[in-house]
Amino acid sequence: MSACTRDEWMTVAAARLLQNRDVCFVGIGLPSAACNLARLTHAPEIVLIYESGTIGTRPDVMPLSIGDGELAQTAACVVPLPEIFSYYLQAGRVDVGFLGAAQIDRHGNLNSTVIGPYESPSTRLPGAGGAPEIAQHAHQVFVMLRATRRSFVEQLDFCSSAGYLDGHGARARSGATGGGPRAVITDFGMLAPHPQSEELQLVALFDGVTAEEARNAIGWPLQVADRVDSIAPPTAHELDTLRALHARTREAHARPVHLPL
Amino acid sequence: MSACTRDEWMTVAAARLLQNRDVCFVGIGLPSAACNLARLTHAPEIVLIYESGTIGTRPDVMPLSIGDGELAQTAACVVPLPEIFSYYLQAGRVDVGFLGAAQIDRHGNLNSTVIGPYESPSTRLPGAGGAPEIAQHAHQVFVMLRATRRSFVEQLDFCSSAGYLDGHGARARSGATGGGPRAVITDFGMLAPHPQSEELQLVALFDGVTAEEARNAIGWPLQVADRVDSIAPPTAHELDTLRALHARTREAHARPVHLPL
Amino acid sequence: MSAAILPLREAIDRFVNDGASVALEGFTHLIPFAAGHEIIRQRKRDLHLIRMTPDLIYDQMIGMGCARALTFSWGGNPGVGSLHRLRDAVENSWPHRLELNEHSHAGMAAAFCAGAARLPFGMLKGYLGTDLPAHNPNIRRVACPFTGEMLAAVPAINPDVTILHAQRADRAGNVAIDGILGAAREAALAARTLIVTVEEIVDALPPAMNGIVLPHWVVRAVAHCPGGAYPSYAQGHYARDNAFYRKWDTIARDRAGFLAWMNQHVLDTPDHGAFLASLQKDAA
Amino acid sequence: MSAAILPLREAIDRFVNDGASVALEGFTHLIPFAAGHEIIRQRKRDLHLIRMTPDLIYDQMIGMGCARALTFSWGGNPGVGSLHRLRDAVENSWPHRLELNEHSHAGMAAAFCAGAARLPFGMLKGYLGTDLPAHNPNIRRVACPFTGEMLAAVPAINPDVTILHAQRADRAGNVAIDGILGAAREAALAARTLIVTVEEIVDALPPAMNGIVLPHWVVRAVAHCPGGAYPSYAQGHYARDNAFYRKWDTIARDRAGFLAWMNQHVLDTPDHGAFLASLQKDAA
Repeated sequence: MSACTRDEWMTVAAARLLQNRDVCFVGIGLPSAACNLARLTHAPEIVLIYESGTIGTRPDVMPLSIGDGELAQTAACVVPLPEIFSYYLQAGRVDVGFLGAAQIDRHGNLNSTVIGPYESPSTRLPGAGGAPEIAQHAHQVFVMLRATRRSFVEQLDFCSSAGYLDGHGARARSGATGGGPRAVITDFGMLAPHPQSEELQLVALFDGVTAEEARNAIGWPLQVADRVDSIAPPTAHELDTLRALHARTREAHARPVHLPL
Repeated sequence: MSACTRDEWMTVAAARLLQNRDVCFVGIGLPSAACNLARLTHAPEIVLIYESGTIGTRPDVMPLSIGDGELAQTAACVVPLPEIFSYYLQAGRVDVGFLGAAQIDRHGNLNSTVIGPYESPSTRLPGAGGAPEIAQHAHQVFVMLRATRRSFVEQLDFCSSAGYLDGHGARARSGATGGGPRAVITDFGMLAPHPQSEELQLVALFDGVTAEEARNAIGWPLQVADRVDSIAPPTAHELDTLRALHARTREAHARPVHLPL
Repeated sequence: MSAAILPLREAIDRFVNDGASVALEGFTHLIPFAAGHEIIRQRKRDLHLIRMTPDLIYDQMIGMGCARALTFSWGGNPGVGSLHRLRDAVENSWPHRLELNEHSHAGMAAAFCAGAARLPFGMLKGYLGTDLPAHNPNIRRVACPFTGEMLAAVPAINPDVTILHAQRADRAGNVAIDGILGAAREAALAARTLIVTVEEIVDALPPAMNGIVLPHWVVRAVAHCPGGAYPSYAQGHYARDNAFYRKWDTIARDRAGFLAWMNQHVLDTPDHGAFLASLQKDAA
Repeated sequence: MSAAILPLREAIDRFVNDGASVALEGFTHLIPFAAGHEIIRQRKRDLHLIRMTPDLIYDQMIGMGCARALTFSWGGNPGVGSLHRLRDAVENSWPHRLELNEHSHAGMAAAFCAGAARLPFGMLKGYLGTDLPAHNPNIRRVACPFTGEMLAAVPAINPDVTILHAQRADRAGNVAIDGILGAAREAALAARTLIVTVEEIVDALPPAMNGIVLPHWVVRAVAHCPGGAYPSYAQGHYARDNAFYRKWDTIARDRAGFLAWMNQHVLDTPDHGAFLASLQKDAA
């Protein structure tokens, strides 16, 4: 296997978590790459839903936005966005929701809204978008986020979407129907909630990465699971497929648009 | 003008109430005939909506049901029924709603549910269908109903849809957004609500019909407006158009359906 | 979970249990007659039938003793008059008592939408000034938390089984519907189990970017059933048999005539193809 | 009331008043850029801007001082990063203070649906465990009158003016839309006044029995505006200019560069045709 980037490894690790019969609510960026990689490798029947209203889409190149024309053209159907959120997501029809964020805490709660106080933020982030309800309803949530002490924090500046709240069953007691963040895929490996405390702990490392590196990247004292798996490097097939997808995507996004005059 | 039936005269009288720019929520039977007659004569731009979800339909023959294929084929668009009721009717986008009933009272309240007590009716009628909300939201309601003392009654057995409730502004106080029954077209002429009491009073008679005949057909002491108009008989053009529509409709509804075997 | 393509008999046998709540939806268009007849043939009992417009199919199922309760909003023979079997059940408890849960169309549409969205209730501006709420404890009121305005509320409808008829499905079980929908899509998405009968099973659905498609993974079973909506219709395949709807008024008017017709055409035919053939023989 | 076919300049001048609430909808697809630019050219002020995803067009309108408030649910440059002008307004009140009314997508969709249905509020299972309700008094709770379950409630959104871009209209003003819709239809039907810019005005719309059509009598004005969604896109006409979306990140990063670009391409061009020509000249 040729050397791969950590982003590629994250993408491959996330893709491997997906199963052929999953219905996935896909976000832009790494999640979109992971879902489409899964579809192009071991999960050809996976159903991808983008919040723009495209159901069962099979894009040849990745969208830059959540609603590129490619998604509509290759979809089984395109429905109004309110239906996606009410008749599909809220109705419990989504197996896997992918989320990113600017900050995550030890219970998998996410911030994508502000750094600093809400009323006078030092950094105004894009906001929650579809995340609060994806986090609430998807049967399981996978979070993809590169680890730094600024992103894996003791205390969120703002809770945009709920993970396990304060842990120890708080989420289930809140009435949330979905299962919460079952995996956090990051650039050293993977965290998952402890079955009782629901605190994220180290459960897997990329082959060759140490627990020390992981601990250094996390802003709280990281617990390590009794068993820590090793995540095999991307296979040549995975990497070739992913790189070809990226290459097609770069080429397509650079293609000049004919201005209608 | 050749002799016409009272049903034809009712249909023509109702059609004349419609204007070219009206948006009409159409029912089956006499209302459907009246709306399509208006469209084929003086109101070619009238927008007809059937509750099945067909908007701007221009049927060549009248439907037997509220959702015959003819309505869909000739519609500007076909939308799900929940949208018709929420985004169009409830949203206040319907100018005229047509209703029939088994019973009407002096304030234009209608019964299409039961004769006798609800729990053990002597006659179970089809029920309210779209009527309660048509009655509540349409800017004005036209009722078409042949007059007998069994249909124009002192006391409804059941109120399926509201007219002016107890009158004297009760309807407006109830929060209903639509204007209520502005005209009751029947087989001797027309009733309309008194501006203050909102009791239905005789406002027009078919040419040649007496107020006496009207009073005899009504189950409450019928008040007569200060001015009673005379409704001109159908013109030859109106009658020819209506009869041709009925003839086309009879022919189409008798046409054998090819059973797909 | 992809849809299974099954014979109709097997789909009804496996998924429609005695006592279940069952919605055969389709508003005038695409009424699943074949499925209703199969339910009658299999002598299912104590069903809670749900449909905005019971139409002939529920008149038949009620008259044949399949139903214990009916949730509905308009129970007539469209453009013709009464449903005599429904009336006989309500007025005379024949063949037995029928419990009614009666709404307006708008109320029932709101209830199906809530069901599809897995909300516990739907709301509308409706029922104002009517006697329906006095006779249906499932019509209540809710206050807007911003304006205080009172709205009508109805509980969500989530049928155990919804059955639709559609023009076509592909081999994976994606279902495409064209024409008048009524609340069929909401009834489908509100169901615990969704069965669809179709005119055709095709290799690929026609392109329809914003068309009505039920994706295969919300469909439990698809049954190939040409003519499955007759005497209702399937836009693009065959027209509504309006003459039959008129004729039904006579057939269903008395109990004996009704039972004779049902025996001859439904109970004594093995499937929908034979039902259609028996009607054709009658007509010849 | 049929739709008037008007020049875009006249439609904006007549129907978009200073202080109005205005929703330019279209989710990634069919974003009405031409209409937004015309609002900037006419120096409309104190607008309450409403959009699920503000996108570049609201970044431009906010940066040019048109907005007093923003109702939204995701304010980034999709796949690229920040909207720098939106950030500058929130973080530094440049060019002036911007009031935020912030939702999730699901909440805003529910609010548009309620608006289209003229219900006072929409409801959803949402916002659970988040800090959004603490900062937005327009997120409250309502109890199910049947089960007691608590749901999130949001007030209906009814913009004074909604502006959409669509592929085509006929001469009566019926509008047909193909492809990704977002909440555009609900935003359109929720509006007091609806304006639509279109790629083409045609004699007859293509047949689309269950397609997305806004009937002419819900549309106030139609403006013929080819390329009116660029750099967003119109399915079947032209693709999204993803390269431009990336480039915007640089253009909008600092105030001076932003103003220079807006002056050159928007304020100094008389209309959308000239805007597109000026970009093409730039690229050549």
